[in-house]
Amino acid sequence: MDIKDIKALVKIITDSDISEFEMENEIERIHIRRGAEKEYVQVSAPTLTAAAPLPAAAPAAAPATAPAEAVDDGCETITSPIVGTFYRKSSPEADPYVEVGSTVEAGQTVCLVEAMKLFNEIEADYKCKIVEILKDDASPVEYGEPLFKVKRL
Amino acid sequence: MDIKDIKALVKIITDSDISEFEMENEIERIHIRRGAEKEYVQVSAPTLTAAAPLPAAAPAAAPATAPAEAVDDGCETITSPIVGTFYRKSSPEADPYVEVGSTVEAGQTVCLVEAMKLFNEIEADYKCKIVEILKDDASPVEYGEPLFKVKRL
Amino acid sequence: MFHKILIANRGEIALRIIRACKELGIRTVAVHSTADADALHTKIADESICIGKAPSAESYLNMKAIISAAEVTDAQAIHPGYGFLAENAEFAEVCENCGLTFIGPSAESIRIMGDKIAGRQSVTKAGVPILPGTKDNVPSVEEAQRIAAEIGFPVIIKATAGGGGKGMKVVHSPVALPNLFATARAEARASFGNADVYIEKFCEQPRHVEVQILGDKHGNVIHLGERDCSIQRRHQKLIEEAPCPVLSPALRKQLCECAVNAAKAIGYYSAGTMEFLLDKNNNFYFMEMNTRVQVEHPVTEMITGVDIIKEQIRIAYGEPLRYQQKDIKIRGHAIECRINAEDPVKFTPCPGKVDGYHPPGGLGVRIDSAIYDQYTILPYYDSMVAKLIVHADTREEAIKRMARALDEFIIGGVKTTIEFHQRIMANKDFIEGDVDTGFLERLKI
Amino acid sequence: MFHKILIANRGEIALRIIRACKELGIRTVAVHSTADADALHTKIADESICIGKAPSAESYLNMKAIISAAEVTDAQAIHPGYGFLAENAEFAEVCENCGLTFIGPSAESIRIMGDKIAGRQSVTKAGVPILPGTKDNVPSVEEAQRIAAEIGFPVIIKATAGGGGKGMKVVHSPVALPNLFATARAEARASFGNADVYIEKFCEQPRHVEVQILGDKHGNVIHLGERDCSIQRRHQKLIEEAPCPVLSPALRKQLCECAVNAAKAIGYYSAGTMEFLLDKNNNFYFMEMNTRVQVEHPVTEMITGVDIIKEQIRIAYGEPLRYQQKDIKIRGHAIECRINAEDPVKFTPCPGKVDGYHPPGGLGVRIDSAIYDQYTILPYYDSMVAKLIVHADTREEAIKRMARALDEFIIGGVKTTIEFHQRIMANKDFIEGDVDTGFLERLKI
Repeated sequence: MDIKDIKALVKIITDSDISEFEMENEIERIHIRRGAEKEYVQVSAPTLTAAAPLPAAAPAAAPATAPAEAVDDGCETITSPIVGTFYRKSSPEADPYVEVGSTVEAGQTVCLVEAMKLFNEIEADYKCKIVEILKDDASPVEYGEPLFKVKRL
Repeated sequence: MDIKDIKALVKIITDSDISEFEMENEIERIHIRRGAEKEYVQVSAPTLTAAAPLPAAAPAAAPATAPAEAVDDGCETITSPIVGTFYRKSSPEADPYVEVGSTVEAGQTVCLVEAMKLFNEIEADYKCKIVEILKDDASPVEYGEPLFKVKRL
Repeated sequence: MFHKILIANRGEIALRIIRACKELGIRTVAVHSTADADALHTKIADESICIGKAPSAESYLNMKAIISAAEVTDAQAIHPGYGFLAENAEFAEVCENCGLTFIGPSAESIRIMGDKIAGRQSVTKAGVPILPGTKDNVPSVEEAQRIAAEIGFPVIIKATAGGGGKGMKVVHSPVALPNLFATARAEARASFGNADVYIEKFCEQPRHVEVQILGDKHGNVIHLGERDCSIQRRHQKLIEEAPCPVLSPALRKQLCECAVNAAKAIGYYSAGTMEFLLDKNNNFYFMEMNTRVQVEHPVTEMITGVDIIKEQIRIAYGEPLRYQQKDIKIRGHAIECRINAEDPVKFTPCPGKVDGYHPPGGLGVRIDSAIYDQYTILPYYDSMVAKLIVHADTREEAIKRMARALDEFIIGGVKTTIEFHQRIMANKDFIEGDVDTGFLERLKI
Repeated sequence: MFHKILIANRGEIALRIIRACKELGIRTVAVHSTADADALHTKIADESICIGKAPSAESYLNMKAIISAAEVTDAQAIHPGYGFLAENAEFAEVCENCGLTFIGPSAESIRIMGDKIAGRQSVTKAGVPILPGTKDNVPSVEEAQRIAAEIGFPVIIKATAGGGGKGMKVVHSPVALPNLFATARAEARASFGNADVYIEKFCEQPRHVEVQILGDKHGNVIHLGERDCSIQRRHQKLIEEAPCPVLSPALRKQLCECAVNAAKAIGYYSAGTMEFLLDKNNNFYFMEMNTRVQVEHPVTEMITGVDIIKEQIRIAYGEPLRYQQKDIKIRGHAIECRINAEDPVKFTPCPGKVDGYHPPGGLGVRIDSAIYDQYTILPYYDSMVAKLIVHADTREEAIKRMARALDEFIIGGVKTTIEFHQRIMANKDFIEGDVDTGFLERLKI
């Protein structure tokens, strides 16, 4: 690899967010590690959590990641489309809409979220099985907050 | 890889944010690592020059690197041990102590630095040849500021 | 006192309100959009709750989500800050209907002052001078010509539902009137869904002078002196100062008393601002009343020592004002520079990631900002990233203090208007206080 | 006015002085050690010059290098800040001999007040109460026993050349005296090269109250009220406030007038501080005078609006005071927390690289600090990295403001005393103002 190639390579790497690069073939071996940039990012990260290690901070961050609904174990989540109070039953006497293990059809109501005295029925977008119920009955939920962990059927 | 390539390579790396570079092939192996100190300076540099792009900032920084007197081209420097005014002659009429090309013995006076009306003779620590005179006659110098570029003999 | 307040805003004003609450021992709830999960107001509040997507309409303007957030967090009151829902009478009403205290004036006051015509009528009754012109909608060009001839050119056409320059047209001659009248109505319809316009005398090279009002729910109203906000670009204030450098004590007294009377006339409570035009001959004319706390409130806080946000909260809780007019003493001079993430010459917004942040410090320097190093300034919201406020014994010293503070201020990674403010602080006319609302246009910056 | 001033100091006070100079339109020269090439004072000054190696003795205490730096940069005056050469009479003399104005009092004033005995004698002449005891060196144990018996135990033995607690011993009984007397003399010799000690009445659980003085070269002297600095650890002040929460107006008047008289008696000019002990029965006793600007001067600036550094410069230039006593009005309450790079419990210094820096902001918050993100706090110098000062209408509000500002303050990468200050702001006795110089020892922190 001549100097021109190296220059090009360095540019490619520094323009990217790559922190380390290694390449080897029968004739040569190259190893590049970056410091500053990476280090700098780390600098700011602690700053913020340091700013306020609030219980709120965690849930607050959730919606940001919510769009990517897929969870590693192949499960997905049903999230709340509004801020409000999560209810598992249509009335105190009624049975819960779903239990862990229930299979629900697309469009079937899985819970209510009450906002300003209005009870909004939350429906499943697709046929799935309820793997986990993530919120307690009658607990507050924020926009985009995961309510159920489900497996698509 | 000849010296020109290496110089170019060094420039490429120092212009980037790369902290470590390694290259190896059947005929040669190159390993470049950049010091934390340097990196730190770079991290802060933008911030600070942004703060005040002072003419002073540059010379001010000099002493920090001065301890490492060796300059890439094999030359060394004679630095000022005190703050004061640099004089090349013992008196306005006299000839300069040294000129470019002069060979000086260890202990020979190469200039004066005046501080509080006292003229301090600055001597060479070793036999050397004056390669370059870095300050004008009667100009102010700060502690550790390079005065002459010399080649050890 | 309230035990918990929800702040229905973001950025520096949300932080400003949270700080006041912390100092009053009141718990705080921040609401935020998905894009603001890392915003400082979200981090610093005792609780924070996500209310919707990045676009304001789906979050900070989403009344239902905000009220619901207040209910699930058990907040007792909502502070709207400025902008967003701050001057929305319906929101104030909804809050009260839901048993939440709206920290601001009554929905009624907001409604009256939100309507230019009703506003002018009410202050006129209180004997406050307004620019000669119609108070009512001008339906036709013929009518417009008649009125213009009567009050004399130049005149200005304004949207009755308007604000912020939209639907405003200056007319210098009868010939130009028909076209501009039509344009104004079109702009008014486009911007406010209401084509109604009115016509008034156009006052040339006026200063923008406004009076800060504080009123409680027991009929007490005082003023905290005036602010001069003549440094504007396209009707957007960029630099504000207090007191106004050209007011005589007599004129100041007259102006401020006018403002207090107008506020009393409509039974106004909470913080509010009466905006006036001051012409070269020291005539002042009422423009409009802002029924909220303003961006530039800090300059008044610096010279009076009154914490306007805390007073808003106490007033909303029903406490009587803690100050009488005689308690208000003006001390020194204060200036505020609004630092925007914009090109310092073209003023085009420049969102992006802050890379290196170091605010100035020392005597008489105040920073109200919600950004931090590595924070990403979002394109969805206002481009103001910091307010730099200085206070000093004299205006001259305040300008020098502002200049040195601007020199120290580092906001890396994005373009900001710091450089613009540095130019103004070095401008001879500004230094001499010889400015008006046309200052920047003439300066060609 | 001076056209150029050299600042013979580093850290936040160098920055403080540079800021004042910039606002006065005076060019600045920063001097720095090789280790401080990246320090903020070096970067922000108009010029900077390296004067020697990292150890203070080779740089910031190197008179020759500093004078020489002033000469090569053509500076007209030198501001020594605090510490280093600030109270070195010889340095003040050398400056004047070299035609450089020393921005501080006369060498003579420094000399008199630098000598405990001469200082006590001079203020006693001015009718200022001092603690009963000797004014002169006590040569023998016998003599010490006689004096102790006469003024009554407990007594305190102090080095005549001393300060900062070194060579100080409290003696509660005749039995303990001989050993402690010997120890005190040994410590005095070790610390100051002078074994002389004197004995005075030991005042139990006193408050540390000090009066800020301003005098000009025309014989005018005024006071800027007092400060309470009772929160100390091993005689090092950690928190200061103004005004003192327990002084009655009458006592305040008496104390401050005493200080003014003492300053007048020695023809004192520039800023200075008279330190007193205030006992439980409201008796006050002169301790010593600091002939320099003090770390805690900002709290006085916040409540009086007087820029003490600018006044020092004007006074040094020969201008008469711009204030008469009647112009000085105390407004609200101010508190300063000294934030040190130390373990918040053990107070062991913790130098290192700052990794993440975000200072608090908003109404009534002032930061004087010379650190920045990624700056390396050096082991060679003082561990104080920031002064956080708040101002509010009342002491109660000021404490709440300080608490919320401390909560916002982020200094990453090193241990700081922020956490310590948070504990104090939440301490019941501190909140009630019930403290004395023994407060921290009793708190076991």
